[in-house]
Amino acid sequence: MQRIETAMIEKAKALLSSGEVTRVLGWKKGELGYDVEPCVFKSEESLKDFCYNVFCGANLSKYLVEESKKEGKILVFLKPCDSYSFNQLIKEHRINKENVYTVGVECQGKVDPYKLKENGIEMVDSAVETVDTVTVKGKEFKKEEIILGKCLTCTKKPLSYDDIISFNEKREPVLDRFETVKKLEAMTADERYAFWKDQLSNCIRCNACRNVCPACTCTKCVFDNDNSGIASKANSDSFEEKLFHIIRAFHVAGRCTDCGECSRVCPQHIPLHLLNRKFISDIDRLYGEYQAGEDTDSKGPLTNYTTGDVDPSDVFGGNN
Amino acid sequence: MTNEALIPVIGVITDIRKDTPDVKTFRVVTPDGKKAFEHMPGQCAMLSIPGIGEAMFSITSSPTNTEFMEFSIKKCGCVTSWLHACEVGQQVTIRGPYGNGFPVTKDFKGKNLLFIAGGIGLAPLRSVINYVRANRADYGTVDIVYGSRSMDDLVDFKEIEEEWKNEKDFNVYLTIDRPQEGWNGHVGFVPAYVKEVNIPTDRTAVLCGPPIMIKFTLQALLELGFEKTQVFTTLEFRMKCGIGKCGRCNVGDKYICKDGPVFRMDQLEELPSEY
Amino acid sequence: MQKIGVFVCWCGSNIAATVDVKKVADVLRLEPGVVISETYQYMCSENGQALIRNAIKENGLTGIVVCSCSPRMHEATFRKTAESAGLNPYMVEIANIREQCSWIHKDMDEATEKAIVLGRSAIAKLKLNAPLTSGESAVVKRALVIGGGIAGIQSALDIAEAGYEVDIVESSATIGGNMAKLDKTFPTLDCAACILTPKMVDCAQNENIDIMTFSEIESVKGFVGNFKVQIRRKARFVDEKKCTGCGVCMQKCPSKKGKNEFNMGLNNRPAIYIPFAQAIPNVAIIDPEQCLKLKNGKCGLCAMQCQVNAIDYTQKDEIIEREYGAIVVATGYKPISLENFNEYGYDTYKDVVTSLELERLMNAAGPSDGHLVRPSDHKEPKVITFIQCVGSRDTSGCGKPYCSKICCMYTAKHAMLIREKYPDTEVHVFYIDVRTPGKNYDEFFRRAVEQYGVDYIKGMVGKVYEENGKLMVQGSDLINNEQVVIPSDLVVLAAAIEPNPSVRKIATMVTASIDTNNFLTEAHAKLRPVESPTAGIFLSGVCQGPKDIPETVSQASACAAKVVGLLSKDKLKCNACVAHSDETLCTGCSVCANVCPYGAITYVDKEFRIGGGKTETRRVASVNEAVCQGCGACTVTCPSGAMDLKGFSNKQIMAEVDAICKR
Amino acid sequence: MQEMNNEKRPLIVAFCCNWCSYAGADLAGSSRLSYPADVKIIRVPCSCRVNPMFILKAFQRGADGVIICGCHPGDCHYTTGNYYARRRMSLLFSMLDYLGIERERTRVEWVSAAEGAKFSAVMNDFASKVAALGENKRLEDLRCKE
Amino acid sequence: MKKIAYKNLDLLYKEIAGAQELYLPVKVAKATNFKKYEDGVEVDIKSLQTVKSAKDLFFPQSEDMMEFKTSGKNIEIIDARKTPAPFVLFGVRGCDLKSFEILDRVFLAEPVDTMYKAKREAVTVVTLACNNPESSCFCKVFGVDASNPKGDVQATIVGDEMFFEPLTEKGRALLDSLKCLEDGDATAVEGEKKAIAEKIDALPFVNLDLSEFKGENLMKLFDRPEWEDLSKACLGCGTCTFVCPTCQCFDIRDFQTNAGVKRFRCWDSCMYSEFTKMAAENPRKNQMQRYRQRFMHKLCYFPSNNDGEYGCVGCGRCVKKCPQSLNIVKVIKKLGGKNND
Repeated sequence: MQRIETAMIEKAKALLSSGEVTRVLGWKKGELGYDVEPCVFKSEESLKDFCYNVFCGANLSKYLVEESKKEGKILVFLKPCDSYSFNQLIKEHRINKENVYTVGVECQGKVDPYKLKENGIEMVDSAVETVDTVTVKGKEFKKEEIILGKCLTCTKKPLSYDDIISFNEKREPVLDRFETVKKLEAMTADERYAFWKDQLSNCIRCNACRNVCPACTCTKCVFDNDNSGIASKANSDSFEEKLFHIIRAFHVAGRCTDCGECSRVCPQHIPLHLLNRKFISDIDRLYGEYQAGEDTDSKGPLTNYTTGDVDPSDVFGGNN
Repeated sequence: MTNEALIPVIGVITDIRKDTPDVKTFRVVTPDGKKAFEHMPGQCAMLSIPGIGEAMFSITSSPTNTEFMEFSIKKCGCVTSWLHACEVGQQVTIRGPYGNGFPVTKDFKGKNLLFIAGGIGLAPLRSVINYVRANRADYGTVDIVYGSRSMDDLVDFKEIEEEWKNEKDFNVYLTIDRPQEGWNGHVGFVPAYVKEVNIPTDRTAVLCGPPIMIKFTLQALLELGFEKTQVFTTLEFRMKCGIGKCGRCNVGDKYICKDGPVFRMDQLEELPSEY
Repeated sequence: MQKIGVFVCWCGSNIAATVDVKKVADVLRLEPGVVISETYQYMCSENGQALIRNAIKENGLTGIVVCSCSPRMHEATFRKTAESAGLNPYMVEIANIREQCSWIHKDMDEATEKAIVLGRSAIAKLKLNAPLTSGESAVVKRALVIGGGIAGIQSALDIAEAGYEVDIVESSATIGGNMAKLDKTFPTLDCAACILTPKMVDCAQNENIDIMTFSEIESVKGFVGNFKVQIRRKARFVDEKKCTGCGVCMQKCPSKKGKNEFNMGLNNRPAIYIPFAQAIPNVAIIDPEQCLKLKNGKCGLCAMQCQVNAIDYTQKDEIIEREYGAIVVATGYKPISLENFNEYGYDTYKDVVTSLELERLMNAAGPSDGHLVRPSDHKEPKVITFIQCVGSRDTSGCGKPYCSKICCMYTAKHAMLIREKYPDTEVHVFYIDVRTPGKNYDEFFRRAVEQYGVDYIKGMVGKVYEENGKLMVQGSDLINNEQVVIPSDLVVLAAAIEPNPSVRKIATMVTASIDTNNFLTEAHAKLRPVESPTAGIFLSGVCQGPKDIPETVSQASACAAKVVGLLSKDKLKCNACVAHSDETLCTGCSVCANVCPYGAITYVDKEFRIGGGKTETRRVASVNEAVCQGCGACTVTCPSGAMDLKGFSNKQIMAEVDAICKR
Repeated sequence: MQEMNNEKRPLIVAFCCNWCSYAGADLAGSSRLSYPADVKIIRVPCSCRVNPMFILKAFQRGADGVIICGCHPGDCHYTTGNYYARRRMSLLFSMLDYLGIERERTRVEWVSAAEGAKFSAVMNDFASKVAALGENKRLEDLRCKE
Repeated sequence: MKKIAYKNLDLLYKEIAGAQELYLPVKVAKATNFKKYEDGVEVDIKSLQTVKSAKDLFFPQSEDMMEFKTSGKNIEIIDARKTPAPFVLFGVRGCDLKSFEILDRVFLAEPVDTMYKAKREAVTVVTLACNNPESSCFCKVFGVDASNPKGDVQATIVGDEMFFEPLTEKGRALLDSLKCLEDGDATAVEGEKKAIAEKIDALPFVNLDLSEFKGENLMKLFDRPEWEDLSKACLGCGTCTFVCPTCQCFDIRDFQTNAGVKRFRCWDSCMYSEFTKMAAENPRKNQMQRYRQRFMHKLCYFPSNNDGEYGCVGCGRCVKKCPQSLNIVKVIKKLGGKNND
């Protein structure tokens, strides 16, 4: 899999030197192996720190909201899931596509450093990846043991690119993405309440989920806007953690591409994607399957309707 | 003083004076008619209306006024709009005093003083000017250069005309940005006027006004031969706690609410320009 | 600081009997911002309004809350009151303490407490109200009448007479509607055609009237004063301008098996036909289902015969777009389908007919040239039994819950006419009640019974069955308390009438509200009976509710008067409660435009200062206030909260929520 | 399930669209069809004006049930507003259910201007179901209840 | 020296909690944070680090200060500060303990923050040596000895036993009150400490060079061009701030209750774009400036006001928690001095 990184660097160098792009949005090596960070490279020379490996989980598309406003074209590498976010942002006029050169890159699932740690691996010098395995510090792991939750269920296919770098067929997802949602739906209301009470009580309102979310690109979020009526900074009451997450999920409903960044970045490991997936699963169930970001022109399910839509009294699935 | 400082006391607005179309001066006392606390010129206080918010304002009245405090407030945000809409008798909460204030007993003492203000920038200077008037013997000549957009936007016009101009060794120079009917005085921007008046460099200068005015006036003063160590200004910044803990007004190694808001120009140069 | 006045209305005893109005006023007086709080017996009366006006002036009020009846009743009244006292009309809020409080609660304490909460909620909202001004829009001086029956004809004539252009769009091939099919009209027994056809001719000849028959409404966009309507002119395969209505083609046409719609399908007509002799326009039309040329390309006789070359087999539907200032809906009615009433044998026996079919059977221009014969064997019936309320006043779910209103009278008419023309015919009428309010109506009915000896039997019919070539009508006679079976030759069903099925589609297009029976809803049942709640849409005739011809004509004229009143204005005030976008928050993501039913939202690139003397260009939403109707769909779809609705802002509604929940 | 005692009546916030349901409520009033005083109506132009924020805010402030009433689908005064409202509320209420909030605390009903009787019946039914659930504990803000 | 078998720790917790409130690392859902000990909680004492630091106990994320009741034009102020009951904070690691000193310098400086002070005085801190420090740990750089944290009581896990040594009067009183403890021998503890110290010395970041971070370099550091690249990926969220044991920025906010107005303070973050925003201007307009502020404050501004004491304890929470893997180590490596290469 080293091959793909080399190919990407070559591509970046070629585009920089030809002047077709002025900047490259990609990932940069960290200090501990797993702490790879998104980075804008401005010269061929700076690409020495460029990397693309199993730790490049971060979704780069949101950076383009600002980057595409700047002078000159930027090259961006998009994993399949990032490309859905990219498309959705194009649809919402948040990215100036003229200024972006997109290169799709193969992804066979990215590693979750926390899962590595649970498996006793802390620092990583190098990781060797195959389609199905990752070998770290001489220990071989099956992908499903250590990849990010969002990657376990990923069915996303690369969408239209200016260019694509891919050498292998995409892995099949290991899990059905609605499995946990269904499990929760099957619980009693009391059990569900207890589950979410525990989960959300950990929320520290750091806003990482919001700030990383490619669907949350508001100039000013309603929660930061003292005029919105629901502004809040800390969960001063358990109500506020619910308010924040319900409203946030609702605001991205029909627009969320299920990129899973919210759960990846949550410092308290709250499975926030389960909120978004509930909306997605309801949308699929009630209004027909819809994948946000699959195209750049369709009407989202919440800005659309059919006269025969189900009545709100009949939407409840699962247990009461 | 302890962090009881975060717990305010009640203040009653006993008088509201409309100075300019968007500036009103509020007189505040405690419910039993006293001054809420003593302060020095240039110091600030936190006024708040529960449910609306809390904001820092410089105390406009002089410490020598023993009866009440005054705040000249320009309508620009939530709290100020609310204050502008309220009536005499309204209670607010007040805490303070905060900040270092002007060095009236140190650097200023025995000096000739030059006050330069633009618009609402006169508010913090009014306190020190009236303090100087009350302790006239401790200071030398006082020059005041004050400008605003128009005649109507000159704060405290009445006090300036009726009292300051009649004070001994007080020279008051007023200017407005554009010519206006009924105005016989100077027309032009403050920095240019400062140069025009050609004030001797033996003054200790105090600047207050919008950032752009400060910038050009300082330049003018330097051109006239002033040293940066002779020039003071007072900064505006978003503050919350007022006691150097909440971190909001931290710039470099200074907390504006505690170490400021009054700074000498050469001190400011040692700070990152994030104010 | 706000100065709010609270005015609590007693509404005589309507409110004061269950709500302690004095206490409401006293409690609300203590709310911050309230400077005056008073009660009065009838706040909407001139004296009550004067009280409000004076209070506004004397106290310099910045807003008022009226605790009274529903805002749907008197909001406009009090807004005018406020305006006349120099207050912006939108600085008025109504707390509905009658319909939603005093009238539904019996306990005084409970009702008073609720009234106080509703008052607080109105005060909380009012504090966030901003003075609003409505924009203005021009009025297109032309009206559209949908439906060419007597209602549409009368409305169109009156509007045209007042000097405005008006288009009639009729879905069938001629105007005239149901009335054209009638024989005689009650209670005067004059011939329907004699009084209707002159009006039809007037329409055709009036320069201000443009008749579009065989046409349907395709889409309606816009708003009061500025509707843009697409009209589908269906292909009739005959050039309307060329055809002289000579009728030669009809005689030559070899395909003569089309059901004659005008005669309720009781006889046949050729594939090319003129609906009836006095049709307007008097122009032929080809039924493509019947026409050999159109079906298999072989024939073309009519084209050969036509002296003016009016036949055009290649004609296609055409869509035209026109602008109107007002729209009259006059879509009329049709008898209900009788499939739910098998007990009467309508589908089984040819000699069970509906009243409208009977009209044709008795009409001189009908299938039997006015000679009353029964459809099965064309013999004169000797015993005729009428069954009333077939599908009317029916709460079983098979029919309609309402009274169709016209059946009692037309049945009396039929009975009378039959007895007059065929005195040896026995006539029985099964009825539930006979309802004959109206000028000369009851006299008319009594003549049928007393003078013409019609046998009225109070009771319902259980079933109709055939026995020995007779139709046996089995029913109960409630007065004699016995079962009766009447062997009849002809059975006539007074089928209920229902709104034309097309009305639902039209109502959706013009955004008029419609009730559960598909009758269009009037803006006010008593005070605004000819207007729809949607501005610029007016209701004429049975589409609003069952009515007879005189009523229909009066309503049509009333409707025309309203239309003329609207068209006579050069400018209209727009809705002031419109959406607006806070451009500092808007990201230009376009979701709001997706849900706007009026296409009121567009996007513009705008420059913004971003501090430090820099600017940036951003795409932001912009609302066309003349087009926005203020539904608020955009406000909820906007994630950043940039879109808000004036008069119903997020903050206002949340303030109401807060006030209601405070306890 | 705890019964509400008399001092603590359930509080129900009803958002009614101006054209149908608010008029339906008026008709219930003019027909003297009673329903509990616990129901307090907020008039909105259309059911599509109801923002999930309002609903959560109502619960935060102490409401025990929230009901949204609009024109029957197809009869919206603004043509399509209630279709959007229907989707939004379907998803929102399903989400609240997913979080373990009692289903009976939220409801959407289509009430036309002619359905005064329905309005009254719906409110009676909703109020009694909410009362049976007892106080709203799962979406409460304790600060508002002190 | 006292000790208890590891498997009997629950007895200890119960005994402490029987006398006063006990706070210790508790796992709820998938995250471990300091929470109150109650029956049935899942204590996660071995977890090296809680997500939120122990500062939460003295400077909680949200804390009521006062209430206001208004009627007409009048306002009534009601003090809402609560006097805390004595409590035990159990399982504090060396880095978090060090952070208390740093917070003390802020909150106990004149004018003293009474809300903070009351809680600091009410606490008995039981520290716990770090048996298994992680690669993200660099507390040693800031003078913390994670093998020997000096709280009121020092606890050390050795094998299947936990040893306790009182270091203050408060600590002694706590230990004396506990009946479930038995006497223990110090030798094993010394050995463990030594072993830990060796592990720490082998960590990757223990030799970070901080020599450039000093008051006189303030403007020079401020103007370094590297900030642009360092902050590029910053999302402007508050994760680093909220997991940081030394960050102490707060906001004061009002909440309208049904009865009046509650004024509370809550954590704020200098990383938030709204942090310094005023009506018309924002002195820190872009994320680079906000990012720089946070690290300059910890590494330069704070020490220059506090006798060279850094505003960082090297706990490594930001290293582990930053969504985009930005962190203070990367800043120190770039700007701290020559020896970082």
